[in-house]
Amino acid sequence: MITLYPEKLLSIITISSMEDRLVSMFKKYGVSGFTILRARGEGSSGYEADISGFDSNILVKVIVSEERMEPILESIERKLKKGYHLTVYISDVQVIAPDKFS
Amino acid sequence: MITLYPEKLLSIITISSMEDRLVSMFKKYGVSGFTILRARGEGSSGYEADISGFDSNILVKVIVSEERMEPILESIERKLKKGYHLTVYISDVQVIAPDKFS
Amino acid sequence: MITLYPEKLLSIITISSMEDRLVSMFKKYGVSGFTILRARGEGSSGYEADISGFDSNILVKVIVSEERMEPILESIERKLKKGYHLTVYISDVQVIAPDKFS
Amino acid sequence: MPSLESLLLPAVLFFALGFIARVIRSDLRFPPDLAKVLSIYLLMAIGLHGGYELAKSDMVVAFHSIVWALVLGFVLPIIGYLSLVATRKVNPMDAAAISAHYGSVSAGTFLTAIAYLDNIGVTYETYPLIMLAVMESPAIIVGLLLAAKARRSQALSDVTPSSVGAPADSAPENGFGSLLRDALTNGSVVILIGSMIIGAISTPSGMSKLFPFIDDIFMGVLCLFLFEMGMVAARRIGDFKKVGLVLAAFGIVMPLVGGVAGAFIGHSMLGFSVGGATLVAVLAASASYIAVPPAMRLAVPEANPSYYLTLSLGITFPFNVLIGIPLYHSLVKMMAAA
Amino acid sequence: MPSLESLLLPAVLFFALGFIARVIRSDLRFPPDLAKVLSIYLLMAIGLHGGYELAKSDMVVAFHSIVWALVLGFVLPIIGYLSLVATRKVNPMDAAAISAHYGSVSAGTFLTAIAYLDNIGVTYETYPLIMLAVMESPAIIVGLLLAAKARRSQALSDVTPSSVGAPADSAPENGFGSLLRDALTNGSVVILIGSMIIGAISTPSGMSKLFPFIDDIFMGVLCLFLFEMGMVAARRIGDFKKVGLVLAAFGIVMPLVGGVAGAFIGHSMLGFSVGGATLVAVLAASASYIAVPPAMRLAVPEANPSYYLTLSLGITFPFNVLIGIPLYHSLVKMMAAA
Amino acid sequence: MPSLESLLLPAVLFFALGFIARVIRSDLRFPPDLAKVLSIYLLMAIGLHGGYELAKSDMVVAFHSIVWALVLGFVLPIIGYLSLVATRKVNPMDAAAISAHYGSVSAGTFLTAIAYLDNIGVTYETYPLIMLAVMESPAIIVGLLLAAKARRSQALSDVTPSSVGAPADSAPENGFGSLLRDALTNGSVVILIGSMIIGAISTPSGMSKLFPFIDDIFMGVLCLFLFEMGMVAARRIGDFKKVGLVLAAFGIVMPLVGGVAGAFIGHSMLGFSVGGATLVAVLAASASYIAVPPAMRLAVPEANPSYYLTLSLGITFPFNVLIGIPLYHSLVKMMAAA
Ligand SMILES: Nc1ncnc2c1ncn2[C@@H]1O[C@H](COP(=O)(O)O)[C@@H](O)[C@H]1O
Ligand SMILES: Nc1ncnc2c1ncn2[C@@H]1O[C@H](COP(=O)(O)O)[C@@H](O)[C@H]1O
Ligand SMILES: Nc1ncnc2c1ncn2[C@@H]1O[C@H](COP(=O)(O)O)[C@@H](O)[C@H]1O
Ligand code: NA
Ligand code: NA
Ligand code: NA
Repeated sequence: MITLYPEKLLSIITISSMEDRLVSMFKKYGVSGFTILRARGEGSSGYEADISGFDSNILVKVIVSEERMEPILESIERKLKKGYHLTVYISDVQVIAPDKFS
Repeated sequence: MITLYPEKLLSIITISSMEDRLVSMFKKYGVSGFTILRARGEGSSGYEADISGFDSNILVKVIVSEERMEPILESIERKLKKGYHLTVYISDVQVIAPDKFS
Repeated sequence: MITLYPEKLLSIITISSMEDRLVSMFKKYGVSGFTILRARGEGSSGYEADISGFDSNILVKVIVSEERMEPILESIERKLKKGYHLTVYISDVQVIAPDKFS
Repeated sequence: MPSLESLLLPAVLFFALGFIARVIRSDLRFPPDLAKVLSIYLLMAIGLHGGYELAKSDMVVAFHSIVWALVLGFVLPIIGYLSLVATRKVNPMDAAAISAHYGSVSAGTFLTAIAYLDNIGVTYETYPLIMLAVMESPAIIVGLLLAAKARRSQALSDVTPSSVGAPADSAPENGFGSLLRDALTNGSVVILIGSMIIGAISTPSGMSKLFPFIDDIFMGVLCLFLFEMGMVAARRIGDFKKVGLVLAAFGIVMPLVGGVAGAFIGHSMLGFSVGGATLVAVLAASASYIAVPPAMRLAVPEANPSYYLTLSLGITFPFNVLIGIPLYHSLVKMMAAA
Repeated sequence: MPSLESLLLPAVLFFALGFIARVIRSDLRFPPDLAKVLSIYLLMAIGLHGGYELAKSDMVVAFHSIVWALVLGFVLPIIGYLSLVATRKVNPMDAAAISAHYGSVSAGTFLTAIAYLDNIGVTYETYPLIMLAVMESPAIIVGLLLAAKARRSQALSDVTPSSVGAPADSAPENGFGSLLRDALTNGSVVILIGSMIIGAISTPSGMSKLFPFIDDIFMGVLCLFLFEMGMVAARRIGDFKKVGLVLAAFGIVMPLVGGVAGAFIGHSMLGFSVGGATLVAVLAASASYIAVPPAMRLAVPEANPSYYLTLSLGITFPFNVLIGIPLYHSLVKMMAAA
Repeated sequence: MPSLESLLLPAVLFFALGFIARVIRSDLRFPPDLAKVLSIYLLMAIGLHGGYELAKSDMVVAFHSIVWALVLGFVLPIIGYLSLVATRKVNPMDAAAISAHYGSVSAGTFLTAIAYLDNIGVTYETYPLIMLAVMESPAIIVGLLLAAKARRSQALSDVTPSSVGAPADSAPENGFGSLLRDALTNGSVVILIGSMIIGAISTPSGMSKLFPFIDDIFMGVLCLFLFEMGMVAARRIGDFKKVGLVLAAFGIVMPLVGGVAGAFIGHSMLGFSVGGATLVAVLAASASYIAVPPAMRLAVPEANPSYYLTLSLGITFPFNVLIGIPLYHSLVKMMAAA
């Protein structure tokens, strides 16, 4: 049987212009990789992103070990305090190759 | 340490023409927001959506508190009974800002 | 109250040219369906896929019962051994219509 | 022989190329949005052109064209529905959804017919263009009504203890009114009718700046569009087996029925030239694949999309492009000679 | 009357069609990337054209145009900010973000004005094109400075025990320098200025091969772009209520102020022809919706995007396209006659 | 001097603009699908054009061109592989994957060369176009064979207790046959050869309707394509350090080797004019970045994509566009003068 190892999956929904900042932040805290999907949506700021193509949301996914998560979340919280709109959630996942994400 | 709060993440995969109906349903049941991604796929109805650009799937994600989930699921079940194709799954997530989703 | 049933959600991130192979593999192991999203990202192989449109990542999602998961994971592990780049994670989800996925 | 000439049209050859690309399992794939952009362009271009010409033409004939377009749009799906139910191969819901496609029209087929006529130097009236716009929606409405009827009779025969839902509860979400509105405001109709009006009321100097865009590159865009459609058709025809022989035959017989009806109306009722009547025949023979499928998904969710998509994209569209157009043209020529 | 003529321009009619499509709740939707591709094309085409013409023109006048463009770009947002703060309907952060949009420009409005002038046969200088390029960025910088000032005064009045964060900590991420660089290297500016340089230095034989692409299909692409913009505007105007009457009025008064200022500068300061001065008025009157919104999202995250997007896309853009352009043209004609 | 003239070609200037946009870290980004759509258009346009011309030309010369194209496609990757292995800087898998790119061709480079020749008024034969189509695939096959060989020898030297997998098990998924089919049916080849056939067999009246599409807007589309390629190249060249100096040098020396070989074959073996022989040199010198990378990903997953993408897109493509094309042209002129 294939052994599975627990990791955390961090998901962030925000506007696409935040991408460069998130990526530098990830690199600073040494994540092993990230994946970005285009999205659109509606939220507390009441506007509907995307559709017109001028500005769209992105959904960023990062698999990261629990230890490395903390500084990333702190950095996210600092951004939230400054007024940036980031919808963030974390889920438990299991992976095959744990060394890939550390 | 950053405190995390449990929420539910509802994911729905369906054809893009269902979007308007889902969005009105969400608004009726008072969700705080939603995110939509374009997708394609294959399922029980055997056809492969998208690719031609004429009709594609969407993946809708809604973070919602457990209390608000029930009426949404009931509405989804009613739609399923009427023959609409909706692939639905729910997962547990943890969020930083729980008031955002209630 | 709506009854929910546990299933597994398998997510695979890889380059789009792997799509045909993954789909045949899924069909071989009898999954009931799958969903594909376009993505881009950065990982261990250090390159940034997509953006230029020549080659992009995909995120493949398959809801599958725990029993059927094992042979799929083994097939994935064989692919990893051959050098293919697949970022794989599994999460627990709950579904309304369990017979849909078996 | 016209058929061969039709096959050597670049647009038709690109359709074949797309088809072959899938058959040899090439990895060629167009970006998902390209087909949509090409459709928008094509509808806009023919709308503008048609509106510009129509503004100069006879309103009585235009009115007659609209009436006959409505007749075709309402009658063809009923013929289709009755035939399909008679075959007993599909349930009434599927029959309603499928026949709605055949009462509506395919702009791609229409444009291929125009390219065909242009190529062999046959002229045509612009009235069929209004008919194209008019015929998009009525069949959707007929489809909804047929499905509602089928749903009611099904609900009556379904009164088993376990089915708690009242008939009303099993109807699709929004009422008939909202679905009707959807039919009349669907994107293709808006672009086509909107562009026709713009073409009709714009100042000539304004229009003259648009002609290079809507004329010069038109044929190239049509080729690209048919290239993609060839790939779509080849993918869809793979579901042929699921559809079954009887249904597949319907995908060829129904356009023939429509083609004959359209040729008759175009030639005898509307008194069009050979070119114009051929276009009416093509409209009646063609099956929708842009406007109707999503409408049926929402309004008749019980129907199986594989059926109508395979028939319309995998069988009827290729049949019309490769065989139907020259056939209807010959038919009208025979009528005109008689 | 010029206004009616303006309304019968295909480009303007397509804007109206897009607007109506949303109002009747059509399911018509353009692929998300199409608007971006159309923008890229339009900026490239006017850049190339303008650069080609500018290479032949007077460098002294060009320099004066740049100076006046900078003046407009720096002064207009300050006027906007002070007026908005005076209304007391928005907080200073929102005021800073909104007024940055009005100091910058909208290429779509500018191109509609060109189509309008071409259609009625009015000629114009090419200098306003440099002004278009120059005016994209300065207002972003002014917006940043105003927001920084507002943030500082807010931080001072916020010194409650619970607010641990020092003022510096509450500033947006990267420093002013990096945001300044963002303003000067934003995509629209790069395409526009880059294409102007290419148009100016390319060999004439190289350019001649490009003209069909940048000239012939230009009007059609502009129509498609305004079609989409009509849909965007209709969606945005729905947020009208959230914005409130006073803010909405700002979306009409501010372009009038800009239009008068621009007309004066174009006519009296730069001595342009009626056509050229009209274009300067349009530049000053228009509000950005491509370059500035993402810049404000990053630099002034505290501001509410609903406000500036609704004003710029939902109110000012339609106002300028439908009413403003002929109005500014009449104004300049009156000035010229005086 | 030809080199400067080449640099003032709009297409080349747009390449530079894209490159600069990334260097100054502009937020300019093209929608991901645009490059794909532009490629489809470019391949279709040159295919149609070439096919139309080829139908009128000498089949013996065409046959010779094909033979020499095959020779280049098979021999160049072997030269590349041996040189790379000799440097001892990459493992054999990487060497196989990289050299496959150099045996194949880049349509973008070819089209830039055509724009260059057109601009300076040099004529050329259409045979190089068939060579472009023919040369897409053979190098992929050679790459597969070299990788299979490398894999075998690696498996033999890997016989440690822990490696349970038999050699067969460590081969990429599908067999050689399926990969061969992939090579021959890849999208670029299908569009190019398909369009050539369509251009050759279409009726002249059908083709005449297509010319505005494939001719008039061609140069503009090429500019847009090179604009995007400039951005891609700038992003890729950032990985220069990972690649190392020796590999980077290979990205310049290998096209020079190919260019000389191609110039010789075009001029001396095939007897083409200066223009035609320059095009053959460009084909031999160019490295694929569309067809080969995904093929190598699937067939040689052990190879590092950073290497071949950086070399082909970040080094060889810019080198050829900016320096190589005028260089090969001068070389052929010298050969012709000799
Ligand atoms: N409850 C939610 N569930 C899913 N996505 C959300 C939710 N709330 C916000 N979002 C996403 O986050 C984006 C920004 O939301 P907000 O920060 O609330 O303005 C929206 O455009 C949505 O895409
Ligand atoms: N087991 C599954 N895993 C992931 N996605 C699925 C699955 N089954 C269905 N889907 C998605 O749901 C869509 C509709 O499926 P269905 O309702 O089975 O026709 C498909 O096109 C897929 O995108
Ligand atoms: N830690 C991670 N979190 C999220 N996505 C990842 C991660 N690592 C890799 N990926 C994705 O998987 C792709 C291939 O990564 P790799 O296999 O590491 O080359 C990348 O382009 C990313 O899209
Ligand atoms: Na029909
Ligand atoms: Na302005
Ligand atoms: Na080569």
